[in-house]
Amino acid sequence: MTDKAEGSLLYLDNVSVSFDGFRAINRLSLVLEPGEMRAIIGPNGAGKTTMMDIITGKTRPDAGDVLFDGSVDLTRLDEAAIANLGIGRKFQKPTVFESHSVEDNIALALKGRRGAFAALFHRRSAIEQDRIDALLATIRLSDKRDLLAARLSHGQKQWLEIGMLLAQEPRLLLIDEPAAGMTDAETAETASLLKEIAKTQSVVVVEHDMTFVRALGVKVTVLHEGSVLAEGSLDAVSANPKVIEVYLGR
Amino acid sequence: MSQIFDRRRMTLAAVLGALLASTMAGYAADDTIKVGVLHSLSGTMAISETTLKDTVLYLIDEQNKKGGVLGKKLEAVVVDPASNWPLFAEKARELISQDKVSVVFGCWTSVSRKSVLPVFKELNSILFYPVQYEGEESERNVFYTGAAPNQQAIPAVDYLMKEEGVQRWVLAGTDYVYPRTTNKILEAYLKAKGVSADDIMINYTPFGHSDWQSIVADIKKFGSAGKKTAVVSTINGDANVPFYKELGNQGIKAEDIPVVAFSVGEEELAGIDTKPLVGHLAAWNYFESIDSEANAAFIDGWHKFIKNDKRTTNDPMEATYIGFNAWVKAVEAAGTTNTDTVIDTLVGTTVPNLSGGYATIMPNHHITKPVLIGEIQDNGQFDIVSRTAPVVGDEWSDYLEGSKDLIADWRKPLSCGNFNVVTGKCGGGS
Amino acid sequence: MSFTCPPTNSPFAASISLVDLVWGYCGILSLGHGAFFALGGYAMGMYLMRQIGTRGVYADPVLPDFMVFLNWKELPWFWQGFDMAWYAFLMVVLVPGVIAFLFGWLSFRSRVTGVYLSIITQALTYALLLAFFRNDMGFGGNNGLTDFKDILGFPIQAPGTRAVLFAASALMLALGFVVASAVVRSKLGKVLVAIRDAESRTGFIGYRVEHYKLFVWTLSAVMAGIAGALYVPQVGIINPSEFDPAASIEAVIWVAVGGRGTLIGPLIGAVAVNFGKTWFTGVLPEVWLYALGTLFVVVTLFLPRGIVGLWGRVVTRRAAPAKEVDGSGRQAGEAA
Amino acid sequence: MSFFRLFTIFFALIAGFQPALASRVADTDLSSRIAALGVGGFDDLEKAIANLAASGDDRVPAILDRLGNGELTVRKADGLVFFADKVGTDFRLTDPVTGVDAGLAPKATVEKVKVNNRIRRAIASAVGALTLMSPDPAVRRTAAEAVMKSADVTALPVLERAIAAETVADVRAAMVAARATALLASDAPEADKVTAIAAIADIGSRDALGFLSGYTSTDGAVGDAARKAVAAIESRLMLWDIGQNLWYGLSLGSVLLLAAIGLAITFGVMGVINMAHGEMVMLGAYATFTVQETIRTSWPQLFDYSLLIALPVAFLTAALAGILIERLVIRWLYGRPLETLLATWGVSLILQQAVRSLYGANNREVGNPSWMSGSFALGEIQITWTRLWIILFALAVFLALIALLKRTRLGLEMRAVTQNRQMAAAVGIRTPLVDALIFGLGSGVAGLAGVALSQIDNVSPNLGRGYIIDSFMVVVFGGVGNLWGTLVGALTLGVANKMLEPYAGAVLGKIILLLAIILFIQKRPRGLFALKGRAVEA
Repeated sequence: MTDKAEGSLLYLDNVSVSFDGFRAINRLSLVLEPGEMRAIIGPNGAGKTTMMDIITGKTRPDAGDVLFDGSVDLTRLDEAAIANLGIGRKFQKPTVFESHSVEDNIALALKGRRGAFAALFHRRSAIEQDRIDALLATIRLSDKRDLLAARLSHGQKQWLEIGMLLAQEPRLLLIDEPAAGMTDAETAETASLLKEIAKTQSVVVVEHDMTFVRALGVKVTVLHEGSVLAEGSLDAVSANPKVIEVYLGR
Repeated sequence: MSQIFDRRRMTLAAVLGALLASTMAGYAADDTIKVGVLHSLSGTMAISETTLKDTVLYLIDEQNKKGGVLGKKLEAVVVDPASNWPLFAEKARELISQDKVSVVFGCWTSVSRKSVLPVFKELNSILFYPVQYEGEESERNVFYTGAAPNQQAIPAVDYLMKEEGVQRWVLAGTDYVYPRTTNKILEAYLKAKGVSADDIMINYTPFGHSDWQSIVADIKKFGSAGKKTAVVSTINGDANVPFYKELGNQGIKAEDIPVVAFSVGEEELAGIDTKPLVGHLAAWNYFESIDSEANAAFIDGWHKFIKNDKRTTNDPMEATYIGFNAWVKAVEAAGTTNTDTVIDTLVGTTVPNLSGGYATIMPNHHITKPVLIGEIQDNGQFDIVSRTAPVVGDEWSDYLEGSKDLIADWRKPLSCGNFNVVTGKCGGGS
Repeated sequence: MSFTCPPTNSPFAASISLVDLVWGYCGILSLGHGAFFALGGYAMGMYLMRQIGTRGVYADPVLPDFMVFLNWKELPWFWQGFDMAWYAFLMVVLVPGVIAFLFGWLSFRSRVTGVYLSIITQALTYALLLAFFRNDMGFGGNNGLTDFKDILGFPIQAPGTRAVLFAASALMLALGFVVASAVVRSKLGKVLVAIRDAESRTGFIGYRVEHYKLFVWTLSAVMAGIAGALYVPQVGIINPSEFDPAASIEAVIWVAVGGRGTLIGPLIGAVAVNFGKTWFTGVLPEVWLYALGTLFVVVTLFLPRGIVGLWGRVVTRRAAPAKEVDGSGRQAGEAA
Repeated sequence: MSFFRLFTIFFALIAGFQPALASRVADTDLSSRIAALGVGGFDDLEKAIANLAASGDDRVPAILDRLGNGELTVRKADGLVFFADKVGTDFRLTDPVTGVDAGLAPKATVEKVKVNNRIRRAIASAVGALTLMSPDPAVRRTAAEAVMKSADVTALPVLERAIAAETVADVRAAMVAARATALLASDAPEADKVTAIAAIADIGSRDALGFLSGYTSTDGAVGDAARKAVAAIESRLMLWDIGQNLWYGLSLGSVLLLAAIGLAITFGVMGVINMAHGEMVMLGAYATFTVQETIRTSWPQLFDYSLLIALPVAFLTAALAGILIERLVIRWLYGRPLETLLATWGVSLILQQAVRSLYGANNREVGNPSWMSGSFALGEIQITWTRLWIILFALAVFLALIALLKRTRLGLEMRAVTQNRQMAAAVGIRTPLVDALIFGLGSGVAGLAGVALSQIDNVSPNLGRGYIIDSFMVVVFGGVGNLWGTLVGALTLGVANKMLEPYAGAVLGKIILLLAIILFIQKRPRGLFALKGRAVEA
């Protein structure tokens, strides 16, 4: 099994999981190369979020292999361990720490030791402060750094969450519908931000919004009923009759 | 009553500092003698203790009608320790050092008494404790007017042996100190009477135990060994109702396996349909059904005071009555409320009880009491079937290994609550 | 004194601020913190019992009185060593700590959260209540441990000793406050709030949520134990009623009344509620439960941030987003 | 019951058989024997009863019966014994022999002839011997059982005659058994006694065991036979004991099920932590009390139906209280379970105190209707009617709930709302109404539990407190959101508790079980029958 996984960043093979008899993921296989950005599309209930859950350790698959970096078995690790391997995740609904300031949100996500005692005696260093400042600039929230995250707008929260992901310095980012609820302008900006990120990190984007996916201009995987229906460029999969049938109904 | 409330408010105000204090000055009138009442008015024990608080108020009321004590009116100071044991100690301290009461009537559970003991010793005051308890204690500052185990348990067992010919015994109790001690004493007593260990079954259940099926069945099984069997119950409080219901339903009649209880009185029976229970027994030093003039007058006055003809009377009320009257008599005799003088005068004081006899305070600070055995009637009252001569409360049981050599005598020169007759030394303590 | 809170309840109040540490800051609502308080108290009580020595009523040099009259022949193994102060004080910390650690380790690892955790903490303290009631356990049954004579050689009832103990409690309260505020201000405190607000997000950025919870849980249990140990010599008794789940729940309302998620809130709440209790039970005992019950309802419905929050709103006039506090509930609600 | 049965005897005797049984002694003889009842202590009274019974007069059972009920008094003035009926505070005295009215007597002038258990046994035995020839087979049977219990040697001749005349098989068997016990107690030859032991051993019941155990230490053939018979009965009873424990477990389980099932709805289905759930049970119990009290004072003849009448009352009372709580408190706290927990705890305090103010802090008496009193034996398993009815009732409530949720429109809407609130609202379901109804239903079911619990537990303001932790344990153990899980959980915990109890004792058994559940929840945080998947985790 490791042969095929060799050289890949993320490797899913024959993964299945079911809830109370319902197969949410059905023999799903997916390979992501290092540095690659991938868009995943699919109708509701196609298993996109469950796939994310499996990769990040929230859900254990019933069968199949999930390997990171060609060798690390993700199914044996919990969320925190997987996060510390360098996999970051952004939720569909923006999830930030609402009682903390914008700056603290970033500071908490900053790569570093995660132990309880380390946290107890932690003092923020100048390097860390620089990094926080830089990240705040990247996500364009420098002027709102002291504001409670709860008071940000929806779009700003999305950005903050992306900023937090970046602060983790992950090797792989999983991003769930980043454009949901955004204005057109924000959507465009988000797309360019993601492209920026993809230069240094691998990214998996789950998205409904076809204009957004088109703006990303990357390889697309179409999920349907828990398995891969088609893979290729957006134009190629758009022309795929099976995909058309799934999207337009039968 | 409202007078008491006002007082409470004032104490509060005093602590608060300034707000009300100036407007309500001069409450500590010198022409009264203050009597502390330390019974829980809220929390789990309120159900039992509130009655005793009212009893003390009733007795004070009666006494004041007769002109008070030493020419002064009695004034009740009521506090609420709220069924919280540490709070008992705090409230006791408050009564003695702040309100300067001359005597305190209070406590129900042994824990609360244990909790206030150090305070009474330290501040040298008097506590009258009116509830049956496990014994194993005699303190200079406390007078125990409830029954010690030998004033309930042993006569009850004697009755069953003689009248019912019981040879096999189930000792069933709630798992706390009173039943444990009582059962230890009974076990030793029964063995001394030649009952073999096989013929004694001991069972403990938690507080508020409600599923008695297995235990009642076990009792039934234990009872079918060809020997007359009886249950000695030290089951406490609420657990009694489901226990008796289960007995009734499983058809255990008093004629087959009688149950004699030490903690079931008129108030507990009020919650049960007693028809299936007729003939089961209780041992107390007082029953409401006692046919005596003193009792009739007491009940009558009580109903008038509490303005409710339905209120029952019970054993701890009689114990409060005895304690209160003994204190009044001792204060009158001593001519002072000085603690040391009253403590010395109290020993030997004799006052009438409610069953037509007399109670004397003994040198061990326990009192003499007749032991009455009552059978449950279908109207929730007890029919007295046996009555002993007055028995002296035995604080250190002769049937317990650790205490059989101990005696208490607070008269000079011994003045000791735990004198060891073998070593000739006054045990621990100061 | 009519106002009964300060002398006896200050250690309790201190431990209450620790309840807030786990609830207000971490979103774990413990309905059984009284158990750790009581365990610490029992450890101290056992030491004080052993100090009585031959001054017990039966003058037995080793066995406490309640063992003598129940015919115990020798000291049970778990009573060994409690005659030494250092050992007893170690146990004050270790017993609640270890039990909390084991319980927390199991629970947090298996992601038992929110109301489930609240319910099983209640079950835990209930089980302990039943266990300590049993006379066979060797902790004095429902009477508990009492009749203490002296502590570290000083007579326990002497005014001097009482003053020192009182000072120690005040110190403990202050220390607890300092520790708690240090914890809250540290990055760890921020992670705790993060866990309360968005537990899964905290996990996905690499914090091992269960370790953090376990840390603060155990810390609060240990401090509750110390508080219990200070409480016992002052009130002179420890018995199983301290394990009563109702007592733990009542303590939680102190936190809610004062304002959770703040450190001063629980203290204010403890003082306010106890003051109300003293007043009501003195004036109209039967009204007290109505008042307490109404307090629970009113505070949860209308004062989600307690007195402190109300004060804050009045003073700053800033429209504080009430949602922040809701976060804890909603987060924990994930489990239901 | 015995009172009732004796009454039947009494009437049967007076109404049917007076002429047929012409065994009478002179009135003066009878009067003097009766007068002896009023003299001396219990020992004397016992002798006087034997003497009275020895007269063989057919009026004796009725007199003894009244003696047993404490209705005989001595007039202090002349020491004569009369029947006494209470009229106000006075007593109407009637001559027991002639039935002549002896006028009203104030309480102070008469003294009740006191009886205790020993005297009651003597009465039962005497009446038994006298009624062995009664025309009513039920009376004869009771008589035979009474004689068996007392092992009265003097009854042997009567027994012989009765057995000879007996035609009903099982009454005859009871008489044979009675004869056997009397024979054993007599100085009959050893061979007869061994036969008697065999006869008793054939009965094989616990009573038989009890009787035979008394002879195991005898020497010779009788002792051998008794020992053998006892061993045989004991081994037989052992198996029955397991069955008995199982029954107790089921019965406890059914109580847990009743207490928990309302919670399974409010907590399991709605996700609302209702700490006042126990108080809903308590309200149901107090509703039962109120209904019974009303019936007792106004329509005593309906007493046997009081529980049936109480069912809807209790359900509605608790349901209304539940709906009120939901509307006033809980609905503001949806999605904030910890706050709900605290607020409902407050509600529980208020409800407890309210009941305490209204009904007083003491326990209230709720009687068992006759069809729920007593017990019957299934083999050697004693089954009390109360427990049997409670088990049936619990199952009926459970099945009705399942049917309601699965089969009715309301159930459908409830499931819709709990699964997807927005969607349900979108398709036109009035979700606030449904919330209130679900909560009302859960509370109402708790009220029904209160009716059942009033039969076996205290009706006091604390009634609910005792069940709240257990109920939560059942629901969490069984699996939240799954009614079948609650059923299995309740019965499992009930049986486990009762199986542990004989070994660990009641206290330790309960502690072990609590700890086991705590550990179990660590292993399976969502209980036995957990719903899995995104829906519950989201």
